[in-house]
Amino acid sequence: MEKNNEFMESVSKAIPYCALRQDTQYPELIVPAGKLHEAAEVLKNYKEHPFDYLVSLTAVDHLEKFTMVYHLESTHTHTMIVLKADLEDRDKAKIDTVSDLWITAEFHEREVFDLFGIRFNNHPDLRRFFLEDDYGYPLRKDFKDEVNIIEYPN
Amino acid sequence: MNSTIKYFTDIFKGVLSLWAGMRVTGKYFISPGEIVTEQYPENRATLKMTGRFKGEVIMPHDENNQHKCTGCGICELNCPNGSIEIITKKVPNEEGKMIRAIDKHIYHLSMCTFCELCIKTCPFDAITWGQDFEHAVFDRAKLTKVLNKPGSSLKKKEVKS
Amino acid sequence: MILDIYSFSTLTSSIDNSLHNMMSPWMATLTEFVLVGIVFLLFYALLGLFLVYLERKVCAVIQNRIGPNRVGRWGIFQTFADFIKLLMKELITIKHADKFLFNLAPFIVIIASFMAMAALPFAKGLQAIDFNIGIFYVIAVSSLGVVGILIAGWSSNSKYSLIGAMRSGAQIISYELSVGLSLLAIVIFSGSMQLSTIVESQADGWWIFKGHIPAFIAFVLYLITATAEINRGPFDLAEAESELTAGFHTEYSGIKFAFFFLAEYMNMFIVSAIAATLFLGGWMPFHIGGWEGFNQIMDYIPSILWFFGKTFVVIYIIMWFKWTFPRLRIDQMLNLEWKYLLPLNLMNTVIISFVVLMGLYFK
Amino acid sequence: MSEETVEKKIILKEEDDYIVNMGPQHPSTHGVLRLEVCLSGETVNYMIPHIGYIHRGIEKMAESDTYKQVIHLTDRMDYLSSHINNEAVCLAVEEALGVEVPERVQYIRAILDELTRIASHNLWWSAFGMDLGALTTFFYGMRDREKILSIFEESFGSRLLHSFNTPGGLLHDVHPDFRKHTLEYVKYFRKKLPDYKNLLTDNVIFHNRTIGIGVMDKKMAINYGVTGPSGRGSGFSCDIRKAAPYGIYDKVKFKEILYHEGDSFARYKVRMDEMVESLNILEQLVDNMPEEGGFTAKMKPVIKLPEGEYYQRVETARGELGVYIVSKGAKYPYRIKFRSPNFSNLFVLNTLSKGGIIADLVAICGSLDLVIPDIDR
Repeated sequence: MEKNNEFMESVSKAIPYCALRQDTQYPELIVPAGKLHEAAEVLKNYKEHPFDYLVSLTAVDHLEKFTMVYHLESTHTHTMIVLKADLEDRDKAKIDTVSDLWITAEFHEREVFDLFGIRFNNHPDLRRFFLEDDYGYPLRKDFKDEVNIIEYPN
Repeated sequence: MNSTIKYFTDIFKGVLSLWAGMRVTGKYFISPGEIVTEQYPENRATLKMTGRFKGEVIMPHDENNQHKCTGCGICELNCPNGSIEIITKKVPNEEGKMIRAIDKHIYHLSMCTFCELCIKTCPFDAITWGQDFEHAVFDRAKLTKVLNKPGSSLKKKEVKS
Repeated sequence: MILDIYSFSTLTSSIDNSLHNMMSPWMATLTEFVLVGIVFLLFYALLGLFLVYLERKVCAVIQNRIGPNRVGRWGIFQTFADFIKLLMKELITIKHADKFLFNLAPFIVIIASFMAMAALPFAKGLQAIDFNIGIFYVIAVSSLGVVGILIAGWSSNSKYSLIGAMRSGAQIISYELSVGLSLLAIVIFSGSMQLSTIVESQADGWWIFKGHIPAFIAFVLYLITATAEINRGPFDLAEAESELTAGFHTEYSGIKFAFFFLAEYMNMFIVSAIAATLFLGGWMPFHIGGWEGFNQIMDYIPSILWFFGKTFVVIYIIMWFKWTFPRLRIDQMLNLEWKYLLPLNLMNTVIISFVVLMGLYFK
Repeated sequence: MSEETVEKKIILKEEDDYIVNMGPQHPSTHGVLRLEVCLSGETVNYMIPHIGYIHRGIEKMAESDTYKQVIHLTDRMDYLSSHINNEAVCLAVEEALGVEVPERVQYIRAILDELTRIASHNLWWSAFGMDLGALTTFFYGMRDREKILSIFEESFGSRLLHSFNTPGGLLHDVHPDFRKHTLEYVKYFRKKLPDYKNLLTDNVIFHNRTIGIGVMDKKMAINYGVTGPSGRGSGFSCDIRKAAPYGIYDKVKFKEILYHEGDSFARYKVRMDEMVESLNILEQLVDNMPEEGGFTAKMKPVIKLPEGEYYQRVETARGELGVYIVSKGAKYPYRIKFRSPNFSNLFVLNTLSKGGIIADLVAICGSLDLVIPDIDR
């Protein structure tokens, strides 16, 4: 754990604009949305153990903001870290894509776009996956399905 | 020359591997061993489900047409799909007080996912799994079942002595 | 000596004589045509249904199942029920399909297999036409079926069908060569292309025994190529249900589909019958030179039973292939033909010619 | 970057492309997956997967379910490894609450995991053989899988979707005959393995169909996030049981199967070897399974996770399943995300099948072992 802490300190030094949290399950790096791609690139090519495997990419709707959550793993040491970025503007939420770093992100981002409505700059193929173009974004907390609502009689 | 030898050894090895596969199927052709086909409608009489089989939710009644359900509604709360509905009524007990009792325990088999949460959480062990698995009906309404039998009543708790 | 009690020639010649006595010669010939046609049609339909049933039972036993067992005892009427179902099914017409060719294709396929049956010697004296170029005729006629398959794939205006038909075309045209060459082995051995002569030449031993190693190789090669020729077993690329759903007959329904289905099984019967006739002695009983008593006992088994017994052994082997092996890819299949089967066949033909010239086979 | 450039429609189709739609109902896509395949002749130019035909919105549904109720939804993602999916959620909740589950539960869970893995690989073996046209493999594989399902049925009452795990332990104790039947199965299945070998593994046609087909190198596997046996066939050491052991797995001796060829045959071999390895694990676990210890830890009737974020990774039969739970202290998860292995595994298909022919596409699709409900969730 000690070594890990040191390692995380050095990682956070390489990304000077990040906030590091160590008290969570996996160490978290919180970066501003505009710098996400930059930070991801640093992590991807990090000298000691590059975080070359994007485990999971998702978003969380915190009502006042979106949080993009990237779980990264280094395949050499199996170290996991979490990269986070907050998107304040809910209506025009936008963030840089990381699909040029990890190809798998392309499809995870499409899914996030489909379900949250977060747009990804420079994404090669940003279309909706499951739903029609004029459908809402169902995983947003304020989403209301007016057509297909089923309420059980209580 | 080497390639010629390889050509013929390839043929030979290929034929051998094919023959190995044919031996397996040939073996089963000559002695099929156990036949796995279930002759379903014919073996109804002998077909026995394991005791824990999740067929459908039932409410056991004893010989006096009594069950254990008090109508507390915990199963309804725990069901993730809303497949249980409890309708209660007020009935007078011995002292003449009106207390809550179950009127209908409605179970929508069509919505059930057999997750066992209702049975697991029932504090009175009033419901359990039935072993019947032939649920196909021609009318969807038949899948909505009333678990307590008409005229049934709550079983008295045995007084601990 | 083969017993004459099982010979059909007395029966057939008596029918021929009585017909000639009753009516003018050309009327008699016409009546014979019709009679033979009716007999073949009945035989064709019944045998096709039986083969479908047999296939289902064989694969069921191989796969630890029971197979059809509901309609009739052991499910023997299952295929009849299926056939009636197919007859009553709606014939779906495809939009933008070439109607004429679409309807024509099943008939071409079925006629091709029907014609090939004419030359088969079923038993002693039971053969519709005894050509002196019997083998040549059979090879020529049976390869007509591919025209029907190509037409079916093209006319049904479906992408899956087209790919399946094209595969089938490439496959059958290349495998024709090997089929011909492996049958040539027996032509060289027996010195005749007439099927009845070939059968007679095996009275004292079948060619697969008399011709020892080269004949056996030719037999194995024939089995492989014949399986490919009839779009079955590991070579069923034309239908390849995991790739092309059903290949060239994807769009067919009802009786038209039944025609394709029946033709496939009858083709299997025909190639097996040819294998039985050429390599396994046709209707000739199993004889071992010098064992007079044994040979006589064998003679008491009717020749038609010998023929069908041998044919069904070969049919079983072809079914065994199908239910064991994975399917080949189209390029691998053409590789197999052009790089392996054809050179081996050519080599084998040369060896056989040498063997026959030197008289190295059992006489 | 302007709005328009982001939202522009990408035109993937040319006018004269020969497009064949494989699916949504097609025998070799194993479910309602639609592959839009562009062909020239039989060669695949490109292939676009279309998913979402059975998207049920499990993540949205789970937001209004308690943690115990979420379990039965996870069954329906990767229905072939439903027990392992259950376990992922249970482990996440247990870790969040700091609950120590009894050792016996951990043993039983691991045994059931391995049985599930064998059953799943068995079904894959059958279906893969059928994809390649060897129809008999389907029945042999199913025959052996039924035996496992009977063990499941005896203990859980259901054969496919068990919902047997619950946060804190198991719903019931296992059946008294569980240990005996498991050992019987191990013995039975070891006897059947030579059949598998002769029928498919050693077959020359099968070799031709799979060796060198759909080659995926290690870098590509990592980049695409291809995990599970498919990733390990490319030498990507991604077995969560080794990398981040959960449950009892750090006390079990087993090998992580790695092949470096990266073709369909390597993926096949990984799964075949994993079945043997699972049998070894089963033998270790069943013999040492404690008889005492109960089947569940003490849990409150209403589970409320402390506020925070929890991520749990488990190794399902198809790869890494991640469960990401965001809790705000309520009895419902605020957000739950399933990182399903098949979702990542699917999208490598386009790259792998490019330049091959239709038959190769089927072989590659089969060797990736996709389960469509897991992709759609």
